[in-house]
Formats: sequence, C-alpha cells, structure tokens
Amino acid sequence: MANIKLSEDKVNTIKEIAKSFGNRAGEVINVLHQVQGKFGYLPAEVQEVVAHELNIPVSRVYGIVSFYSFFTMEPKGEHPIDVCLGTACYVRGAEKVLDAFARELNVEIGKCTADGKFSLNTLRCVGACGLAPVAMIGEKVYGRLTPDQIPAIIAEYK
Amino acid sequence: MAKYKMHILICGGTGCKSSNSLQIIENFKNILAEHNLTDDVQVIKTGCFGFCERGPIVKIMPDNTFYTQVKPEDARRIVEEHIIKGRKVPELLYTNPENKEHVSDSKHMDFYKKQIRIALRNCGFVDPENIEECISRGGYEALGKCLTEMTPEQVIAEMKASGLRGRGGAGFPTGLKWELCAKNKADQKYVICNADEGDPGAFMDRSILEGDPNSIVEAMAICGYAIGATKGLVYIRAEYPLAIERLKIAINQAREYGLLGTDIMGSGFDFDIELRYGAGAFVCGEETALIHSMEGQRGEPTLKPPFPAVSGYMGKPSNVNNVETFANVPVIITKGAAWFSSIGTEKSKGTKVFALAGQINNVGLIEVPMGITLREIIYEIGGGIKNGRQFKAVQTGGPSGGCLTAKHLDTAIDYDSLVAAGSMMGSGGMVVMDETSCMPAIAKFYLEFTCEESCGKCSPCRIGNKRLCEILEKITDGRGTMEDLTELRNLAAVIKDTALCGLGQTSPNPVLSTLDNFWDEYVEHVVDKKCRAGVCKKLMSYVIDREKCIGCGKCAKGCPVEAISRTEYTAPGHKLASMVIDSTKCIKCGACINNCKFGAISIH
Amino acid sequence: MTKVKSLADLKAMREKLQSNLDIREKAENPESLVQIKIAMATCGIAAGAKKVMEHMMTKADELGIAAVFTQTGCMGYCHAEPTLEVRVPGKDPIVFGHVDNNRADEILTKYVQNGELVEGIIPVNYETIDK
Amino acid sequence: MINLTIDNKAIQVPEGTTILKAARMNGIDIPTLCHFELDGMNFENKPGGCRVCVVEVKGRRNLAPACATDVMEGMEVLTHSARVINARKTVVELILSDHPNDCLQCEKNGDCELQSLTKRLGIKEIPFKGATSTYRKDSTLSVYRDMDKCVMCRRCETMCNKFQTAGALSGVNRGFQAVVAPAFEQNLGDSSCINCGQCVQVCPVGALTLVDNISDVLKAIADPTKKVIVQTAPAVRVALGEEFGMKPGEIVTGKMAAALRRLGFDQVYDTDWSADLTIMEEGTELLGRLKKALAGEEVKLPMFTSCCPAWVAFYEKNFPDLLEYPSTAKSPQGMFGAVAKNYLAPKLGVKREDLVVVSIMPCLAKKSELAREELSVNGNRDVDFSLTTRELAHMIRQCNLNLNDMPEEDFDSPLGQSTGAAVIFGATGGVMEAALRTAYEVHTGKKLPKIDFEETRGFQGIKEATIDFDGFPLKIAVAYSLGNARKIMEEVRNGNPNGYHFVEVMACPGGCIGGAGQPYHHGDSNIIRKRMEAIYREDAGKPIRKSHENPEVIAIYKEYYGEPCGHLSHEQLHTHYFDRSDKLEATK
Repeated sequence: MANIKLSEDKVNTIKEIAKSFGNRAGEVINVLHQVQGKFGYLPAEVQEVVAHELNIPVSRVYGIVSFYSFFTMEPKGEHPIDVCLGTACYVRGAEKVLDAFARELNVEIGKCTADGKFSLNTLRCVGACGLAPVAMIGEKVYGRLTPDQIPAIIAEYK
Repeated sequence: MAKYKMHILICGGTGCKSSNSLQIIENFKNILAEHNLTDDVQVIKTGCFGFCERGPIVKIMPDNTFYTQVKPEDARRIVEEHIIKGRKVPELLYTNPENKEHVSDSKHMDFYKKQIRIALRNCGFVDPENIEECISRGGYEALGKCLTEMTPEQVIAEMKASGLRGRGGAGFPTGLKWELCAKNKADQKYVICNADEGDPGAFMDRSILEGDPNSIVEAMAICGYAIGATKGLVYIRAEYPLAIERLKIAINQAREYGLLGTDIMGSGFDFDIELRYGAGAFVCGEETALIHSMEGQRGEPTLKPPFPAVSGYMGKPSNVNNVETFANVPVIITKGAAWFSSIGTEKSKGTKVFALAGQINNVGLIEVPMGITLREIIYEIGGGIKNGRQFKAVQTGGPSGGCLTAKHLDTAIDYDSLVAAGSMMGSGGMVVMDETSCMPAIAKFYLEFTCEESCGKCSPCRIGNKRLCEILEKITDGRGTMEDLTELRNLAAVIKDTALCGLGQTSPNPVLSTLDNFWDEYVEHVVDKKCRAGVCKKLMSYVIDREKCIGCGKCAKGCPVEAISRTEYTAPGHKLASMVIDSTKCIKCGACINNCKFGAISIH
Repeated sequence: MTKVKSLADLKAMREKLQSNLDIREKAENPESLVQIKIAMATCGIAAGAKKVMEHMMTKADELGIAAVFTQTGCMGYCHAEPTLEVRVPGKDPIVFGHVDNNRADEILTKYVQNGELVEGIIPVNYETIDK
Repeated sequence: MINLTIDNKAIQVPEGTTILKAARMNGIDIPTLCHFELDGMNFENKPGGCRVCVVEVKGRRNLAPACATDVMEGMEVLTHSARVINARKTVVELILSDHPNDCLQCEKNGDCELQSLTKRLGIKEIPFKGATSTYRKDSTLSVYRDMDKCVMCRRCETMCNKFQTAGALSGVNRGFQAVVAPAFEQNLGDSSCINCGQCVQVCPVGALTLVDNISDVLKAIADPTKKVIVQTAPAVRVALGEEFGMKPGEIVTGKMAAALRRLGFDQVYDTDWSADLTIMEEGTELLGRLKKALAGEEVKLPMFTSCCPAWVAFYEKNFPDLLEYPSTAKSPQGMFGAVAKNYLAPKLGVKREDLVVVSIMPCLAKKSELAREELSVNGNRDVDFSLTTRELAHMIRQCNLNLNDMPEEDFDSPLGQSTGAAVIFGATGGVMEAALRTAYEVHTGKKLPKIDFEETRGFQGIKEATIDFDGFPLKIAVAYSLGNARKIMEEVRNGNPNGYHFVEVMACPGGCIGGAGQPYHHGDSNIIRKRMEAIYREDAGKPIRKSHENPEVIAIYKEYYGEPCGHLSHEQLHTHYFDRSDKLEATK
C-alpha cells in the first residue's frame, strides 16, 4: 500500500479538523466539508489522510466524495463561476448563459481555465429564483443574466 | 428605553441579499444616524417577504408601506421623504400591472391578497436573529403549552386531529408518523428535520429557516416531547450558508434562554439540536438516504421496512419531517387542530407554500390554502404570464412531479388532486411555462436531473432513467420514431413500478404527464421533425434573408464558430454583399440574431 | 440574561417584549384599530407635533387603546398645526387642529373612547392622503 | 404463523419470512440477481437493488421486491402476472443494455447468473440501445476486474467490507456512473485488497474473475526441459467433482490424482503431506511459546495460524503492530514448495530452475502468496504456479478427460502420504484440531483419549473452547471471515481479555472448502456444508489421523530437517512478515 505524501502543515490541519469531530467515523462528511472549506478541493492524498485519521477505509471516503456533488477533486479557479441550472433558471434561459460562459472562457464545464483564474460549474438552485437566470462568481450573485452580458462580467475579473 | 416610532423591515433573504439588501440596511442606518433618528426608527433585517420578483423589498411600519426593487441609493429618499416628511416615494411602490396605479400597502397587492401565511407567519416580519422578537410573537408558547399542559399522547392526538400531512413529498399524515415513532421503546430516539431541499426551483424551506428559524427549533422540541426523543438533528444543505447561520443563532439563543437544553421550562424535559450538513445529493431528501448520509455513508436509500420510526439514525427510532411541516406545528398547538383543519380541503388541511417561478410576472414564495385553484395562483397571485404570452403548462413537484395544462387551471390543488392529474405536490416547486417552452425538452431537462441525481443503486433508476433520457434526446434531436414513444411509455411505467425509492418511483412523472398532456407536441417532433417552441436546436436552422441583409458583417464577427461568410449577392439598395450561414457549422447559439439590427436573420 | 423557567415566565417575557413589536403587529391589521395620523412636515414639527405624538402614544398605552400612529406629510392646514386625523373603525376620519397635550388627552378619552365630539374639528374637504 | 397466498396457492409460513423464502419453501422459485445469502455463515447481501425479484402484492401501489418484503397476514402475492413478467423482463433488458454482450468469450460463460436469467426469461433481443459504462480493466495476481460487466449487485462490496472488513472496494460515483471500485478507482493491487478473492466467488457475472494461469502450466508441461510436479490442497478433493456433475461432497482424491497424471504432470503430490509438516512446525512453535510463557518469559500470545494467505495479507495491512503474534510457519503450499525445490529437486536429479511446482488450490490468494519475496530463491519461486479447483476442472475438460471416468490412483511418494489431520485443514477449525491432536500428545506424552475435537467444528463464525492439556487449560479460538478475525485482533490489541493461547483464522466461509477458487456455489450454503461433511468423512476413514504419526513426515525430519523448528526448518519452512499498512508521511 502506498505511503501518503502531503505537506506537514496540511496534514496537521486535517488532523486538527478530524480531532475536533472526535475522530469519529460517522462524522466523515462533516470533516470533509471543513477540509474542503480549507483547501478548496479534496485531492486523493487529502482523502487518504482523512481516512487515516478517522480509521476508515479510504475507499469509503472516496465512495462518499464521489457520491456527493458538493465535494470535488478538481481544484477551483481563483474565481469559481457557478451557473444555476435550477428549473426556474432553466426556463428563463440558463443554458444559454452557461454556453456563453463556456465560450467566453473557452473552458469545459467542471474544469478550470488554463491560467487557473476561472472554473466553471453548474449548480441546482441558489434560491434566487426571482432573479433567474442566476450565476455566482465567488460569493457574488449575478441575476437576470443574458448571454450578451457575459463578456463584460468576465472582464470585471480579468 | 425610548420606543421606536417606526420600523424599517428589509429583506435579508438569499434572493434580496443577492441584490445588495445588506448595503441597503447599511445605508439606512447611516442616513438615520445623520438625521438623529436612530432612537425613533428601528432597522430590522428580516427573512423573505416572498415577493422575490420585485426584490429587494423594504417595508415601512406602521403605515405598512411596501417598497420594491429598492437600490442602496434609494435609502436616502425613503428616509428624507417618507420617514421625515411622511411622503411616500411613489416610484418605489409596487405598480398594479393592470391599471398602472401605485399600491402602497402590501395587503392590497394581488400577490398577497389570496395568501394565508401560517408556515411563513413570521417571515418578513421579525428579525430572525433575535429570539425576543420571536417570543413576543408568541414563539415557544406552543412548546410551553405542550410541556406544561399536555401529555405526549395529547400532543400527538392534536397533530392527528389537525390533519397536517408531510409537506416534503408524498404527504404522509404527520400525527400518525409521530405516533408510530412514539410507540417504539428505545433508550434514545431522534427528531430529524429534513432541510436538504434539493428540488431545483423550490426554496421555501430555506426561506423559513432564514426568516423564522425559531419556529423550527420550537417544533422539533415539541416533536421530541411527543415521541420521547431528547435529541434533534437538522440535516441541512451546505449550499445554504445563511440558513445555517440563522439556525445556529436561533439554537444558541434558545439554549441561552433555557428553551433548549435540560429541564425546559421546569418540565423535566430535555432537548437539544445539532446540525448535520448535506453535500449535494437530491436523493437525500428520501428519509432513509438522509439518515445514511447523516451517519457518514453514501446517501443511498434502503428498503422500507424497517421504517425510520423503528430503526432510523444509528438504528434508533427516528422521526423525519421537513422544514415546512415543522413550521406548521407550533401554530397547530396554539390555535388548535380545529382551527387548522378548517383551512384547506377534505383530505389536505392547512396551507402549502409554493415557490412560484418561471415565465410568470410575480416570481416568489407564496403560501396559499389547500384547495386554491391554479388559475388563482397563476393569474391573481402570480400576475399572469410574463410579456403577455400564452400560458402553456405548469410543472409542480419538481423532478418527481408532472406538467399540468390549461385544462387543470380550475382544479382545486391538494395532494390527491395533483396525483390524480399525474403530478404531485412534492416540496412545492411551481414552474410556469409559456409557449416558448418545449415539453419534450422539459421532460428531458427533468430526466437529465434525475439521471444526475440517481444514486445508482437500483437498476430501473440507474439504467432505466438513462434510457428514458436517451430516447428523449433522440426525440428532441429529430431522430425519434413512433416506436420510441411507445417504448418511452412502457419504460416509464416499469420504472415507476419497480424503482427502489421515491426518487426513482416518481422520476418518470415528467415524461408520463407530458406524454399525456402534450402528445401532439411529441408527435410533431417525431413525425414532422418540428419543435413549435423553437427550443430544440437540431430541429431548427438559422437563415439570413439576403434581401434584408445589408452586409454589415456584425453577425459574422459575433459567430463563435465562424459559420457565417459573405456571399457574392448584393441586394438591391444595399452596398455590401449579403451574408450566409453554413448550417453544417452553425451551433444555433443565437448570437447572430442578437447581433443583427435589421431583422434579417430568422429561425426555421 | 434570565432563563425561561416556566410557561408563566415565557408569557411574562412576551408581555414585556410585545410592545416592541406593536408597531408591526398593528400595521398588519390597521382596519380594526384606531388610526391616528399626525402631520409631521416642517410646519407640524415646528408647532410641536413630535412632542404631541409621543405624549399621545404614551397616553393611548395607558388607556389601553389599541391605536396605530402614523406620520404623514403636511395636510394643508398649516394654520391649525399640529393637526391630526383620527379614524375610529367604522367611522369616517375626523381631522383635529391645534392639538396640544391636553387636547390630545381629550381626543382619546372623549372621542375615541366615548364617541363624544371634541373641539377643533376641521371639516373634511380633502381626499385621504395616500391617494 | 402467517397465512397468505402466493399465485393463488394458500400457504402458511413463520412470521418474519420474506416473500422470496416463503415462495421457495413452497416450490415457487422467484428469480433474483443481487440477493445473496450464505445461510448460517454470516453473509447476506440484500440491497434490494436489482429489482429482478419484484412481485405483485394486492393492494400495493407498486411492485414489491420479494427478497426484502416480509409476508403479512392475508397477503395476496402474484409472482408471474403479466405486469410482473413485463416489469421483470424490462429490468433485465435494461441491465443487459448496459452490459457487454460478449458471453461466448466471457470467463463466466455457463456460470453466469445474468446469462441464465436471460435464458430463463426468454429474452431474445434488447430493445434499449444507448450508452454503456466502460471502465479501465485491472488485475492483481489473483483477481481480474472488468467493471464493464458489473451489474451493481454490491455482493463484492458487502463481502469486502462486511464479511472481510478489508475495505478495498466501495460503491463509487452515482447514477449511471455508479460502480464498485477501490478508492480513486486505482488499481486493486494498490488498495487494501488482500486477494481473498471472495468478491470473485460471489460475483454473479464476469465483472470479477480469477487470473487464469492454465496456459502457463500447459506451457511448462509442454517444455521438455522442465519437470513439472503438482500438489493438491485438502479442500480441492471434496469439491472438484461438482464441476463434473457429481453431487456436492463427493470425494474424488484418487480420480483427481489419476487425472493430474494424465494431464502430464510428472509427479503428483499432496499438499496434505505438507499440511502434516505444517502441524509439526506450528505445533512445536506453539508449545515453545507456551513453555516460555509458563516459565514467566515475555512471549507473544495468542499465537495465530498463518496458513491462510489472505489472512496474512490482512494483518500485514491492518495490524502492523501485531506482526509477532502469528506463527512464523509458512503455509502448506509454501512448505511444499520449499521442500520440493530444496529437498526433492536434487533427489529427482533436476536443477531448481527446471523443477516447476504447480499447486492446485481452492484459493485465489495463493496466486498472490507464491509471489512473496521470501518464497523464492534468487528470483526462482518455490511454487511457480497456482491453479484453482475451477481451473483444474477447465484443464481436465480442455484435455478431453472426464473425471467421472478416471480410475482411483495414489499420490506419488515421498511427498504424497498424509493423515486425517491434514485433510481437515480444508474446513474451518481443522488446523486447530490437527494442531491439538499433535500438540496434546507431544506436550503430555499421553495418547489422546478422543481424537475428535467437536468444539472446533461447525460453521459458527467464532468458536471458543478451553482444552484440558493434562491440567493446563489451553484457551483456543477459531474464526473464519476476516471480520471475525478483526474482532479478535482488536481484543488482542487491548490485552487479550479472553486469555487466548492459540487462534485459527481462515478468511473464507467455512474455511478453504468455501474458498474463492472452488466451484461457484451461487449462494447455496448446503454445498459448503456437504464439502465439510466430506472432509470429516475423509478424516475418519484415514488409517493415520495425527500429523506426527505421518511416516513420510517422520522420515523427512530424520533424513533432512532434523527436528521441527530446527535450524534448517527455520530457514526453509518459516517466514517473516512485513508492515504493509498505509503510512502517513508528511513532506515539508
């Protein structure tokens, strides 16, 4: 079996988080939430440390990470873009907005731009249905979007 | 302490927050300070008012003035005109779309007229981060009443008599559910609040948690008392940071006030609540999946029985209700089952919160009595279809529901009538569609969602829904056959009949209901290869009218795939040769139409 | 902070806190309450309208009158400031002029509580302010 | 008792019975796919996921999974209504639509549960065309994974996590992409897999299969420069017959030896012989430790058996702190290899490199065991190839033989004679019983009053007993399934509260008779039971039933090894263990 290689401070961060949940196996999802909150994503080595600290098979951790859409093994861009594809947004044209982002950034959905600046993802309903279609860049919500607004919005972050 | 003479209520819900409502609050506070009015006027950040279409909302009390679409810079005018001089700011008032008159009082707005707010009673009224405001509205009195004046059996009897049914999906009677759990003896039981609202387009649970978290805390404690549980768990979506924060504040304040913890109100009853975070899995709305997720497992449903009431969280008897269901509980205890059951229809009592969305004028969150008609919701509360278009369908119940049409407009809505019409109540998403929505494409949209959210455990859902989706794709791509339509119906029926959990069993509903109600549209796609809504890209082509084209070339510049080139033909009266679209390259993104100022490009 | 130790405690706390929400509670149901609109434009404030309003609010509380106090702009009776309009449920609104603390008390005890007319009524010759 | 009707037939079954069982008790065989149960052996997989067993229950809105629905008073069940048959067929068609239909070339052709289900339901074409899920293929030395064929029955996952607690496999992803895989969909060999192969034994389709070494062996046999000898494990002889239509539990020792000769093996030996040798070494080691303990010396107790390679891999990966507890004795396969290459080769006049040792094992882990570094000299393995019972059956058929027609023949000498004690190695508790027979007599110097130790027999997951060793109460435990072994190891970690002296562990259900290389039992636990009965029958019929009385074993000590646990045997017959756990290694 493999040796897990990760920088010491990262290992310590994970250890502390696991400890704050009493190193209980049942808390694995809460631990993963916090760890992802710290690192932005959950690469394999991080999952191995989590498994190690909670004394559960790493296959179980990966089974969880690959099940829940909130968890990601892909690093996020400096400005993560999330386009809402909830029904309210969909019927008001969210797909076209998503296409426009993908075109403008030349990036696949779920991936990060080559320069690491933007990542493009979709999500289901941020609950701002009154503003549909909606996209979020970082914490900021953009509502009532049309495809032609996208270049200008991207330009804000360049 | 000086008494405030006026209150300014500002919506701090996610929708309005997204439109800068926090800045509006800041500005109000600063400007009031400038005018030395800090002691006279109180600024309160509330939960959602429901009228999200016109957010951010600012409400001035006591004259009940309802300002809509307020921008941060409007704060000054509201203070200097309305607060100081008593003159309302007409431009910010809601305008009745029919007679163009300003309506200042929300009570007179059509949006609110037909609503009865029980679950949302405190939303947009109190400061959700201040338990005292909740207490002064009678909060926790229902809990007090239960603990001091009622036995657990009486609480359950009251819940049963109220006729309250679960607001999260299938509508199981809440009192009965509590009773089943109460009957099981165990050293530990759990009250679980399902706040993992995953239905895209429904956000009532989030609004309640953001606007009135104390009502959930109180209701869970009541449930705990009734079933004999001392622990409560809220399973809440991690995507709801504001709701999480408000709920945490409410729980902490309730502990400080002795309304959670040990020996609550001197009754000897102990109860406390912890949070568990969901991580983005729609299937975790199913209670067994939710419980597995809380235990740190993949959120896969398991077979029932055993029901959670027998073996739930950590194998202990557990009672799972969703947020909206809990929100009704304190009111039922305070006002009585008889009062509650006087609202609604014979088998569906009380009210239901709907998230009204889609191609409708008044998008928002509404609470209406069971038995209201779709027509009332869409045309009175919702203010009709956007841009004066024609109503086509309304989708209720999200991915588990179906599409209803004009023929259902006068059906009284309740759990049973929706099921009879091929849809379901679900969590209460209500998406209105006009003629620009293509029904096979809508069915495909929902199936894509189900495929993405299927846990993969049972074959009908894992593979069957994928195949349904593929057949729908064939149809919307113009490759469908009449046999496909037959196969679609049979497969949908089998999935409904054989899938393991509620998600799978209801996933074909969007297909079956659109097949039933929009058969002609399917046939058009299959036989005529036509999409009347102009949605299905593969059934469309973009064409430039060479007589209208002036040859400016803007379309070609904006084309992302260089599908547009210049012809050698110059139309009479124009100086430049006209443009042409290579349909083999065209991705039908519509950019050229947006760029053409001369109306020369059209879709066929 | 005091913990809630019993249902009685909770109810007492509610009593104490309730008035903080009065403004909102009453605004929800103004038709069933006495509505008092006080002109609070520059002229009104100059004539002491603000003090009168505060006094009247306290008095109404004392007398147990469920009333909603609203500020309005100038009613156009600058000669008679402070002015206020009183609308008792089921009756037409009446405007009073030259209201000081004493007259305010009278309005509450005589007109609002007993339906007796009080001096200083300004004849109605205007439409309600909102419209 | 509950009264109900199934297909209009009134029946009565005990409360708590599932519809599936109630139907089967009454001769109605509802088809299943994901459901898998080893009755009385601690293994049940009942996710209710495949939906093949759905039936119609009157009054119920949708169809009910028979495997997971308990009967209720007055229930009316229909197992073959038009609605049920349409649904069942559609479900299987769906599964087939995401399955590579390459049955003819599939390892499981003829043994596949999906294949027989398809035939049984009369499915002639698959109406659904669409995407199929494809995955990287992957293999260890024992297990081959082709997840394109996976039907998500989750049997392997349950086996790996609940029964063995190896934790190598988990359900990953979701929806159409859902599959069972190691973490990060990495190679199984890089995971915590211990190669027990039980995932292969329970897989209904060809998603998990063994690594086939038949061609390696055929090549060796065909090579004139090689002398190819074979050893056969105790559990093989009570199961091989099943592959040739014999009843479970038929003993085919003599026919098997005859078949092996006809296949072209130069010598046909018996792993039972080295099982007796194992008892000499392991028994001596146990007595040594006990003596030290009684003398107040620091010594690791309990001692664990070390014959099962999956178990060895398991403690190396999970209990690196307890590596000194298991016996250092090699497994019988390993001992045989060492004896063959060191002692026998010169005797037969061949170089070590030219002697090819093949083992026939009920086991997949043996394929991995033989690759352990300590089991080879200068890169030449003590055992070159290990075939399973199933592979041997294939080979016999491939070579135009029929086991039924074989005469009874004996093993070759000198590594062919064995005792009843060796035979019972094949069943859980057997190694323990064999060791007790020898250790008792060696320790006490007295004849055993009763050879059979009933307390170590049977299918209980953990058996405990105290054996009177002439006044010394020897505390023993026997476990099968590594989940049970984990419980005992954790106890030992916490100070061995039960005071065990000796513990036997086997990974597979019922011991080696339920091994992953045995003919597929498809969840019929009676097959395993019959094999166990055969094992004890064979033991009872042996003229010699104690390892230390095996003349060929006595002879080799006299001639070659000197004494058990002596210098030479330590060098050749004992091994050592390595910490193979995941380690946290922080970098700067």
